[in-house]
Parts: sequence; C-alpha cells; structure tokens
Amino acid sequence: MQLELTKDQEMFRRTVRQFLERESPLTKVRELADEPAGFDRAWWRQGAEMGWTAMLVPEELGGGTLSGQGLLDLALVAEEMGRLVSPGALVPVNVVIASIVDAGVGGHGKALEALMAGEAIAAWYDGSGVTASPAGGGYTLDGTAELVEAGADADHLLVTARTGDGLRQFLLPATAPGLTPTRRDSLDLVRRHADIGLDEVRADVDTLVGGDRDAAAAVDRQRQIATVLQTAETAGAIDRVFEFTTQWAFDRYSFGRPLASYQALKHRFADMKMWLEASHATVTAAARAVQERSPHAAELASVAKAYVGDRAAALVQDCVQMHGGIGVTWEHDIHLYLRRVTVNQLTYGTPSDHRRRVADLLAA
Amino acid sequence: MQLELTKDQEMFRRTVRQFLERESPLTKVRELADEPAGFDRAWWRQGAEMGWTAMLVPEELGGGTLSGQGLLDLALVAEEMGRLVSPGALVPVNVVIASIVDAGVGGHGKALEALMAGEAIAAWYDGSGVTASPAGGGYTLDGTAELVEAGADADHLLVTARTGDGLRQFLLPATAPGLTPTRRDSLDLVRRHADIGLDEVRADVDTLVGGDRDAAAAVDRQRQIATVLQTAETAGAIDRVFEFTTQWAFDRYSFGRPLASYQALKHRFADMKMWLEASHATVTAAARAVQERSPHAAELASVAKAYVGDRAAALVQDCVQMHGGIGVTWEHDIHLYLRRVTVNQLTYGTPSDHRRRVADLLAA
Amino acid sequence: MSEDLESYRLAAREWLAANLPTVDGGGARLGSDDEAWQRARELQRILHDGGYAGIAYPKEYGGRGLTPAHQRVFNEESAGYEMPLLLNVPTFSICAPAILDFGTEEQKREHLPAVLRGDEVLVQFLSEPRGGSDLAGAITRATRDGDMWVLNGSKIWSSGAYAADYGICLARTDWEAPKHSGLTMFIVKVHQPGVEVRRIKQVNGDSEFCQEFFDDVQIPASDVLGEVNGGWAVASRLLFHERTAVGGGSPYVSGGHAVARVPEPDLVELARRGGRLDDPGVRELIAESHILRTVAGQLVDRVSAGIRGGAMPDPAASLPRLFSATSNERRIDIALAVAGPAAVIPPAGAPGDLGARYLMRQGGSLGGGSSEMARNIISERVLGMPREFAADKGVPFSQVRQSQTPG
Amino acid sequence: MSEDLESYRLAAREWLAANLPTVDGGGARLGSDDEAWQRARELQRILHDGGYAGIAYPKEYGGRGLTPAHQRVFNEESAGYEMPLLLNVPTFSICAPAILDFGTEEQKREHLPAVLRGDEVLVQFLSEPRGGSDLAGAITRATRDGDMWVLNGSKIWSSGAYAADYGICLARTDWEAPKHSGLTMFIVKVHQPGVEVRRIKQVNGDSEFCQEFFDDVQIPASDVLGEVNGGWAVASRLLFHERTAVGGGSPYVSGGHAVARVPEPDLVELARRGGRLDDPGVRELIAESHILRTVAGQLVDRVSAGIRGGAMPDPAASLPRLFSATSNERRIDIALAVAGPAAVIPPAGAPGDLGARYLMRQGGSLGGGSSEMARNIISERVLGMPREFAADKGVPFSQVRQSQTPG
Repeated sequence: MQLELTKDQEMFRRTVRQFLERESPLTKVRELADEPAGFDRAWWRQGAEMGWTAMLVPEELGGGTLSGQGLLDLALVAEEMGRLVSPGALVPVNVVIASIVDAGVGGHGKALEALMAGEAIAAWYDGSGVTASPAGGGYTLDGTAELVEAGADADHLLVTARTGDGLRQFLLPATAPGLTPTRRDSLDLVRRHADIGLDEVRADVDTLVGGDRDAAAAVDRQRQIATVLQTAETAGAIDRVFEFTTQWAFDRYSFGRPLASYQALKHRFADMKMWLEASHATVTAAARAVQERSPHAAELASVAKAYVGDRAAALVQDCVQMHGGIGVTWEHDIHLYLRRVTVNQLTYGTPSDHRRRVADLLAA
Repeated sequence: MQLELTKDQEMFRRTVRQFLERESPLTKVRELADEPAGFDRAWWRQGAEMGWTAMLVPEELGGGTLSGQGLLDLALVAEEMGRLVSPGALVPVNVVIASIVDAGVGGHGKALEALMAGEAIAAWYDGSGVTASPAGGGYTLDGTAELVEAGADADHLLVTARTGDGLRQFLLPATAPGLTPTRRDSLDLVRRHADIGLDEVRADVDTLVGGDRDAAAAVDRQRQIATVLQTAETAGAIDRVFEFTTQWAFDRYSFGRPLASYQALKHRFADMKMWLEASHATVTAAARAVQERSPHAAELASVAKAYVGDRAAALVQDCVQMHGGIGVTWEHDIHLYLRRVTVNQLTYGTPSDHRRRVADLLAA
Repeated sequence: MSEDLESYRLAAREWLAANLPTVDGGGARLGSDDEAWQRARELQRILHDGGYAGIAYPKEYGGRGLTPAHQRVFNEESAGYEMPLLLNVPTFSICAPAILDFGTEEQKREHLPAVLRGDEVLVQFLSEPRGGSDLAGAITRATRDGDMWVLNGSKIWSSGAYAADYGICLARTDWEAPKHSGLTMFIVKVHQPGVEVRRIKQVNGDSEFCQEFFDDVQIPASDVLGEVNGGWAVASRLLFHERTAVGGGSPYVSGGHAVARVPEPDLVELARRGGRLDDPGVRELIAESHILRTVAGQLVDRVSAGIRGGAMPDPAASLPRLFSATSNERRIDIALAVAGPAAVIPPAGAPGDLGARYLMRQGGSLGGGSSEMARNIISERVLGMPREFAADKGVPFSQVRQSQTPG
Repeated sequence: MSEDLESYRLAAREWLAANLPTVDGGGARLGSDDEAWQRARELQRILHDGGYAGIAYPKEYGGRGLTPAHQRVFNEESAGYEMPLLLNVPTFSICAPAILDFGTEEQKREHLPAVLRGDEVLVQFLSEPRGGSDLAGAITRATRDGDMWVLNGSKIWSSGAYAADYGICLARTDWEAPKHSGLTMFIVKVHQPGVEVRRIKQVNGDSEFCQEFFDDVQIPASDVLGEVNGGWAVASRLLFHERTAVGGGSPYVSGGHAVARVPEPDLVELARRGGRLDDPGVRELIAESHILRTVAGQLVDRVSAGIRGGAMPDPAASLPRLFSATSNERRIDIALAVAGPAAVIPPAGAPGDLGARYLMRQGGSLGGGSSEMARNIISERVLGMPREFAADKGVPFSQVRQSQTPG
C-alpha cells in the first residue's frame, strides 16, 4: 500500500475493496475455479466502469486518473485484487491499453474502446517464440506464444514477433485464422494461461501497434507496467495474509498463552513485517519510476520483482507454518494466496530472470 | 568428531589435545601471527613424532595407523587442530606424503623420510597455472602456482603441470633455480599462502611423481584427502566455538535471566547444533569414503566441503552475534576461529566450486 | 553374530524373491485409498506367514524376537519389493511400541499379534482442533461411568484413521489437576457408535488426514492404556517413538522407508526439459538440493548411532527431524526455481505435481510436531537450556486460557 | 514554503561552493584519529559561522530554528563537500537532542551552542561490560554526597569517547527500586580525575570504541539530566533518537549521511578482476546485493515518511534498522562469494579489506542495539505482541541475578 494517498485515492480504494468483497469474495473465487475463464464478464464490465481500464488512458481518449499518476492509481486496484485473490485480467488488459495509447491509437480505436468499456479482454505476449515474415505488404506470423495470461479467453492478442529487423507488435483478433490456443493448468484457482499456436497467421499492416519500427523499447515499457501491477497485487496479497496470520497468533493459545507471546514466533513476525514493508516500499518506488518514465524505471521494476517475488512467497509459506496443520487444508483460505503469489513469482519473469536483468544493467 | 572411536583413537586424541593445549594455545597462536612461517619447526617435529605425518603411510615404509583407517585417524588430528586454530601445514604435508606413497616411492625416499620425520615441509599445487614442456628427457616448467599453502616456507613443492598430453606432477626442492615464491597476506593469523613463480624451472624425469603418465586421477585423490582434512579441521573449530558460545549463553544474564532462556536465541542454538552435527556427519562420511576409495569418494568429499564450508561460517558468525560487541574485539578469541573457517571455506575449492563439481557428477 | 546376520540376509533374500512382487523404480506403491490399505494388510499377512513380521518384536506377542540389526538387514533386502509401508507409521513404529511399553498383558496379547498379522491397523488420536502442538492441553474429555468411560470431543490430524481399527486416544479425565496430570490414554475402537471420522482434504488433494468426533463413545475401563491420569507418560512415549520413526531410527519399521515416499523430482531432468541444464546457477541449485538430501541421510546415521551407543540423549532424534523438515523446504524451493513457470503452470501433458508439492512444503514441519517444537526440544533437552515459561504450569486445567479459534 | 526552500537551496549551494572544500568520490573523509576529530570541529565552526549549523535546532540555543526540510535541502546540497560527519552520531542526532528534550535551561544554554559551534563533542555512556543490550540493568553506581554525586563503575562501546568532552552517563542511584526506577542520567565531563578512557581494538584494526572506568568521579548535582531516578526516561529517548538516526530519519543530521560511510566494495569490479563477470551465478549475486541496497533505501524513505506522517508509530524506525543490519550481512557474504579466495588471501598488492569487513560483518547488528532487540521492538511495539517475560521486573534491583562473565 502506498502510504500517502490523496482523498480521491482513499475513496477509490474503499470503493474497489467494497466491490470486491461484495462481488468476488473468496467463496466466489473458489466457485470460479471451475469456470473455464476463471471470471465473469459482467463482473469485469463493472470493474471497467469503476475505472480499472481507464487509468493509463489520457482524458482526451476517454480515460483519466485520480491523482495524475495513473499507474499509481491502478496499482491500488491491483493491491485490492491481491487482498482478495481476485480473478480478472488486469495486467494484460492494461498493458495492451497502454501499448495502444503509447503507440498512437491509429486503427485500434475500436479495440481500445471495447477494452476500456470492459466489453473485450486482451492478452499480451512478449516472448521470443513467434516470428514475423514480410508477406504481401504485411506479415505472416508463425510459432508458439507460450504462457499467455488469459490467452484462451481474450478477444484481442497483442503479440510480439521477431523479424530480421527487430521486433514488431501486432494486435490480432482472437478469431484470426491460424491462432490456436491450448489451455494450461495453473496452481492459481482463477488465473488462466494458455499457449497459443500461430500457424501462418496473416497480419496486415493495420494490425501493427507502433508502426513498422523496432518495438523493443515498447516491449520494455510494457514489461515495466506488467511488473508494477503484478508486484502491487502480490503486495496486497501478503498484506492480507500477514493481517489474518497476526490475528491468528493473538487468538491461538498454546501452553496457556497466545502464540504471539513466543519470542521465536515474535521474531519471525518481525522479519515478516519487515519484508512486507520493504515490499510495499519497493513496489511504490517502482510504480513512481515507471509512471515518471525515469531512466531507472527498468532497473527499479526488476528490483521490485526480484525482491517481492522471493520475499512474498517466503512470507506466505511462513504464515502457513504459523497456522500449523490447518494451513495446508483445502478449507483454509491461505492456500489461495500461496497459489497467487507463487504464480506471480514465476510469471512475467522469475526473480532469477529479473536479477539477471539488473546485473545486465549494472555491468553494462 | 567421529562418534565411535577405538580406545587407541581416544587416547591418541587426548594426547594430541594435551600437546596442542600445552605447546600452542591461543596465546601462542597470537604470538606466531608475527612469525613469517606462522609456526615453529621444532613444534612440528614433535607433532611428527606423535604421528601427524605417519597415518597415510604403510607400516613397511615406517608409517602406521591406529585403527587401520589412516585418514580417519588423521582427521582426528585435524579436528583437534581446528579446536585450537593450530598452525602447521597438516594438509599439504600429508597430501604430498600420500601422493608419494600412492605413486610408489621411487626416487623420493629421502623426501618422504624427511617429511615423515617433520624435518621438512611440503607444499602442494593442484591448479592449472603451470605448464610443463618436454625438454632434454625431462621437462621445463613455467607459469605461476597461485595460492599455495606454506608455499614460501616449504622445502619441497609438489607441483601439478599441464602438458600437451595430460597432467604431470613433479616434486621439486624449494631451492630449484627459477622458483620464486611471493607471500600473500591472509585473514588467518598463522596459515600462510604464497604465489610461486616458475621461470624455466628444470624438472628431470626423476622429479616426476607417478611417472610420465597422466596424473589426473592422482590429483583427484589428493583433492579428496585435502578436502577431508580441511573440513575435519573446520568441524573441530566450530565444535569449540559452539562450546564456548553455549557456555556464554548460560553465563550471560540479560533482564535478569540467562541468554539461554530466550526462545529466539534457543532456536538459533538448536539450528547451530543441527548444523554442527550435520557437519560432523558429512565429514565422517567423506573421510570413510575417501579412506575406502569408494566410487562416491569424490562426490562425498565435495558434498562435505560445500555443506561444511557454508554452514561453519554461518555458525561462527551467528556465535559472534551471540557475543555482542565483545565478539568483534581483537581481545576475544572468536575471531581467530572466524578467520580460520573463512580461509578454509574459500581455499581448496569454494563451496560454489564444490557444488559445481557435484553437479558435474550428477549430470554426467 | 555377524555371520548369523549374513545367513539371515541370504535367507531373507531368497524368501523375498519367492514371495513378494517387485515394484518399479519409484519405490513403494502409493495410496491413500481403501484399496491401498487392503493391499497393505494382505502384504503384511504374507510377511507374517513367512516369518518376517515384527522381526524385532518379542516372540510372545507374535514377533520374531530378533535384533534391530536383523530388521535392518531385512529392510535392505526388501528394497525393490512391494511392502506394506502404510503400516509403518504409526501402527508398527509408534502405536504398537507404546502398547508394548505400557500395555497390560491382556492388551499386548489382544493387539500386538493382530497388528503383526495385518489384522489390526492403529492410529494416534492426539492433536485437537484448538490445540496445535500443545498436546497436553487436550480438552477431549472422558468421564467415568461405572465400568465404562464416556468419551466426548474431537481429535484431528490422525493419518489414515478412516482405515484404522483402533485409535490411541488422549483424553482429559481430571479437570482440577494441572494439565499433564489429568490425562488418560485409551485404546478406542474406531468403528463403533458415537465415533464419526471425517477425512480432511488438503491443498494437494490428498485426504489421508482425518478429524474424529466423539459423541458419548463408550470405552470399557480395561481399555485404559497405562495409568488413569497417567496418560501423559504414554503420550510422551508415543512422541518419542514418533520422533525416532520420522528421524529414521525406529527398529520396528519394516521395509526401506518409514513411510511410503513420494518419488523425488528429478532436478537434472527438470532443468534439461527447461533447457537450463548448462546454466551454472541452475547447476549449483541442483547440487545444493542433492547435498542437502545426502547430508540428511548422513545425519540420520550419525544420530541413530549416537542414540544407540549412548553418546547422544534420546531427544537428539529431533536433530534429523529438524534437518529433514527445513532442508525439504529448501529443496522444494529449489525445485521450483529450477523448473521455473512450468512448475506452477505446467504445459499441456506435463506433470503438474511440483506446484502441489510446493503448497504442501510445510508438510514435513507440521507432521510429527513442528520445527518449532523440534527446536525447543533440541535447545532444552539436548543443550539443557531453560524450559519455556508455561502459563499453564501447576494450574488446575479448568483455569487455563484456551484458544479463541479452532483450527 | 516550497519557494522558500528553493531559495534556501540556492543560497546554500552558493555558500558551500565558496566556503567548503570538495571531496572525491568515496564521499566523506574517514578517520578515527585525533586529527580527524580536530578537523570535524573546525568544519563545524565554519558551518556555524556561515549560519548552517543546527539548522533544525532552536535559535535560542545556537541553531537556526528552521524545519527538517531545510536541513534535508542543505544535506542534499552538501553532497560532495567535506563535512563534519563524525559529529552526526551521537553528538548532533542523539545526545544533543536528548539535552534539548530533558535538559534544564542552564544545561541547554551551556551545551547546545557549544555543540553547534564545534566546541563540544558528546558521547553516550550507556552500555556496560556485563550488560549487553539490557541497558536498564546498569550497575555503574552514583552515590549522593552533599552537592555532588560520586560515580564508580564502567561503561563500554562508547564511540569516539577519547575525543569527546562530555558523556551522557546512565548510573544506578537506587538499588532497592526496580531496575528502571533506580537510574539517573548524568552529564559527565570526560577529561577529569577518576575517568580513564581505554580504546578497544576491534578485529578489523579500528579502535574507535572505548571502555571507560570511573573511580570516585565527582559530578555536580546540577549535571543530572532529567530527574533523579528518572534516568530511564532519558535513556529511552536517547534510544529513540539513535534508532531514528541509524534508520536515516533524524532531522539533526548534517551532511549526506548520518555516519561517515566506508565505500562499498564494487562487486562488478571484483568479479571482473576474478574473471567471473560472465558467470550467471555470480551475476545474480551481484544483482542481489544491489537489490538489497536499493530496497534498504526505499524502506528508509517509506518508514521515515510513515513516522513523519503519523501512519507508523515511532518504533517502526526499527524496521529499516533491522533491514540494513541483516541485508548488510548478506551483502558481505555475497562480496566474499564474488571475490572468492582473493577476499581472504589477497594477492600481493591487492586491497585486503574485504576479509576485515567480513570479520566485522555483525557490526551493523551490534551497534545501535542488536537485531534481536530490533525484532523485539517490532513485534512488541509495532505489532503489539506481548512483551517478553522479564525476570527482573518489579524486583528490587539488588535482588536481580547478574551475568557470570563480563564482556
């Protein structure tokens, strides 16, 4: 949680929290586990109305922020979603929205509109598994886009492809001939990933996002945004886990006194509190840097992911341990959080990937 | 410490301990810090008389063991030396002795005799910084032997050199023309290392150890012996540190009760006790495997070094922490131990080197 | 003696080859269902009839009266054969030994031969929903009623209770005594009126653990194990047997492992599949995992020998316990790091069990007393440090504060 | 206000350029010798005469009466200039603020202007050889004798005491009261009969810390700081100022850092020198170290803002303290791993300070209260968990058990 919120931000956060607590409490999340997409489109539309898809869009395009710093505002949504292990596709939808806006809307106005209205969902692929070959004024795309969040459920796919001349990005409709998504299982109950096969997919020039130039810088920026939102979500998740585990330590008695009175446990809670505050600190710093397009943005985003990725998982596992046997039962909610932070840890770059990224920047 | 000692071993251990406590207590070790070689030759000869140089030599060559398992007996000496951060050159002398014995004594009888009598000291280099070029029936050696224990003080140098046709090992007198040792500083107060320059050093065929065959297997065996003795010494050192730190925790009162009554500290002592026993367990297992020339000897030696190297340093640092400010004063003895275990950790292969070695064996 | 062991080994080898089916690589057949339990009973019957059941149990109670060394020899030989591993913990290595230690002659004759024949499966009823690791804080109550005791309350974390015949159950019988002095241990028939066994689903989908609810369950007075209000002595002994078994040092374990082990993930293979086997960082992780596993085994050997030979006190059994719990946590973290995202979002067709293992990472520290309890035991009973302040010490149990929440 | 700050910044920039020498890269000039202390006093005099001493101290005691924001602005501008950093801790940020909080009008007028002129250096006399982190367990005694107090005993871990003019000294004045209620704080002249200051050599060769021996030292009654037997309130305040300073949040620190920092080892350079800069494992370690340092700074910012804004309680200052202590330990381990054997056995001509740093690795957790104390504070005063049982609570201090060994 950012420490100092404006009044607008405070109110917005409260609104989002109330909405999530009412519309997608953990009982609902458990139910959604059996749904293919893991979330409900009507629910998502309500979120879009609340502003979940507007924060990275300038006012003249129908968007708007609370504080003038859209990414910080959006991080509030991510944190609240983390607190309730919410479903949805906050990261890819907003990354794609930001990409369209950054690149100049061009022919993607209708897609942008649908995404902002919550009528459509987008997926985003930034890996190196797809190649684009020039063909008939446009390109033909081939390969496999692995591990795409919401990949089987999205209406639009922003795909990064390699060419002989750098990277290009294309915004394709999910219905494009030659696109074949295959769902993957996930540890998370409601977050969905798919591998998408691309077999001679035709991509005309008007599907390009950012024009026919190297998209490397755009991809970097997209990754930074994804990292900020993902780590903010994780920070929200561990906030909540730490809250209810601390409460448990006060309520639970062993040998006639509460767990919270045992020094060995107190010290572990102290360490966890430190990890928690440090996680918030680094997420906030990364969000600011990315928002301001600071020259350190890439570095600070990777710092945040490497730190939060590892510490959050350690924190939740330690909280499981604090709960004893009940912490590993299906009935207890803590595993929902452990699933989410673990999936977050390993997607959009593992902590190890991000450490290597930081090293590249340091040794450059 | 091996758990089950024979009566002979028990008595031997007691004798060694009494000798070290009398002749080289920590006050003496502090004095020796100012001596170039870091130890006294007369003291070393007494050790040799006690058997420090005999355990890896068969009876027919004037050696002998206590238990029939010479390396396990010798590990007792190493442990006791660790307990008092003793000076001396136990590892290189015994490695060189074992190498001569293993290879067949040949023309190295006098050197072996002098080493066993404690009249001479040997150094050993197993790195890749020296090349041997055939010349006039023998070889010419060039290069730098880095980080050689007792390198500037030894009378004999067993040097491993690369040829176009595998490795060779030569036993050279320290006086050989073209050998130039340069001392290096060390964190340890009495253990000395040097870099030895080799400039067109003439090595006749009779200086070869193991003949004119590839010495790779011999070097492997030497490394195993070095690792066992070094980790045994470290295990002895942490034994002693754990002893006096535990005592400190009982004696030291804070808020009207002993440190040993604080659960957070008790739990750290429990972890340390676990590391300590695990260290002894893995050292003993490695010593047995190397003694028996088990096919797992190389693996278990590296397992021991990787485990003990890291845990011992962590244990001593944690014990420093338990002592508070006094633990980082020159006056307190604990830094002598920290110096020794740290130098042991990083020489004869770092824990990282040994992990990579284990991985090579696993992935082969 | 050692020649005797050698000939024993050869005879066992021959008998095993002739009487038991072999199993593939991964070791024992896993199972948490009724079929697996049924099969374990059948296998035990085969062992029994062949003279290989209860090798270190006394002859008068259906065992063979041989030494732990004979059992070890047999265990070494039985590697690769299908064995009734499900019966090792708690039946053979925890519950039956406690009956051997504390049972009346009648109890021993009733239960032990049946156990060794595979006819009786035993389970521990110790933990309680509000109790955590404070077993002596039990609030399940037994009230004397003539020749019978009447049991009410609930127990939890009993492994395989649904398949067991009897539970060794700790209940409070005197509320005005301090906590340890008001407990009694009972041998309770599981399948009888008033006992409800509910299986607990765990995050990895297993439902081997159970919770039991007791509603006016009738227990004959002759089924008290040990003394009335002397139940804590029996419970302590159960805990000792449990630590020993989990630490790998029980003389009553039959077959290679105390428990049916889940096969280890092959990190070299995982890294190879991810194209990362040449990465030195990944290689170090793989090695670290192997090193921890190796040292864990070496520590079991050292501590078992130390306790046997008297060089270490019994509670030292907590050392390998703590090591295995903490190193297993680290090793599963390593497996996740080596596998990367495929660990939690497996590609179609790939095995997806690594993520589930990660969710259960704490399993080793929760079963058999937590790592925290192990650290208490090591510091207090191995190193002799002062005991933790217990707010419930010497106080009538009726006045002790209890948890606000079950779980 | 923010325009005021901007013009203040410009003026400071100009003044600094005109009046202070710049220093190279590594930042402040290090020193633990008399010369360095002398230089610090001179520099402080220059600042004072230029109107930049005690920016956030009240005007009536020689300060400038401006806001912490002004001090921060000045600190930002002073980066790269030679500054009297030695005076920051404890003089400016711990001792003088305590005099401001608790001193009589006379004491404030006597000491604070002198401090801000660079004429007085202060030191804390809190820890004792047998005391560890239990500061309230002090057994150094002061006995009233007419208008004077007579001080006997010993203090330790006072940094730079040999160069200081006054020590803020905690002594026991009532042995029949419980520990916290029988303490009094004194302002003790260091260079006077009966005070012996002995420098303590540390493992890295530094001898900045001292031990003091008091033998019938005469203290005028007017030099009591705070109330007689009310010394613990003053000590608590000193500790608060210390946590704040070490955590980076003191408004009284002058210059870029609270303390003169030893330059960080350059891991990229270390790895390059060892030929290991291309090793991915080594690269990850280098990054991990950088990440920890970065997050440490981010946490300082967050917690400072949190305490300033009231979102966090004061004791939250222990969070960045604990982070910096534990992460520095990890970072020095990393430096050692990156450098390999050259860290502890440097080649001829190479710098050999990494090994010495490793020996002092615990420095950060020992100074300013140990990491254990930080964890107690966080769990008890930030999270509100129950306090540790104190065996000396409410007991006349004369009956409290003491350590068997000094140290």
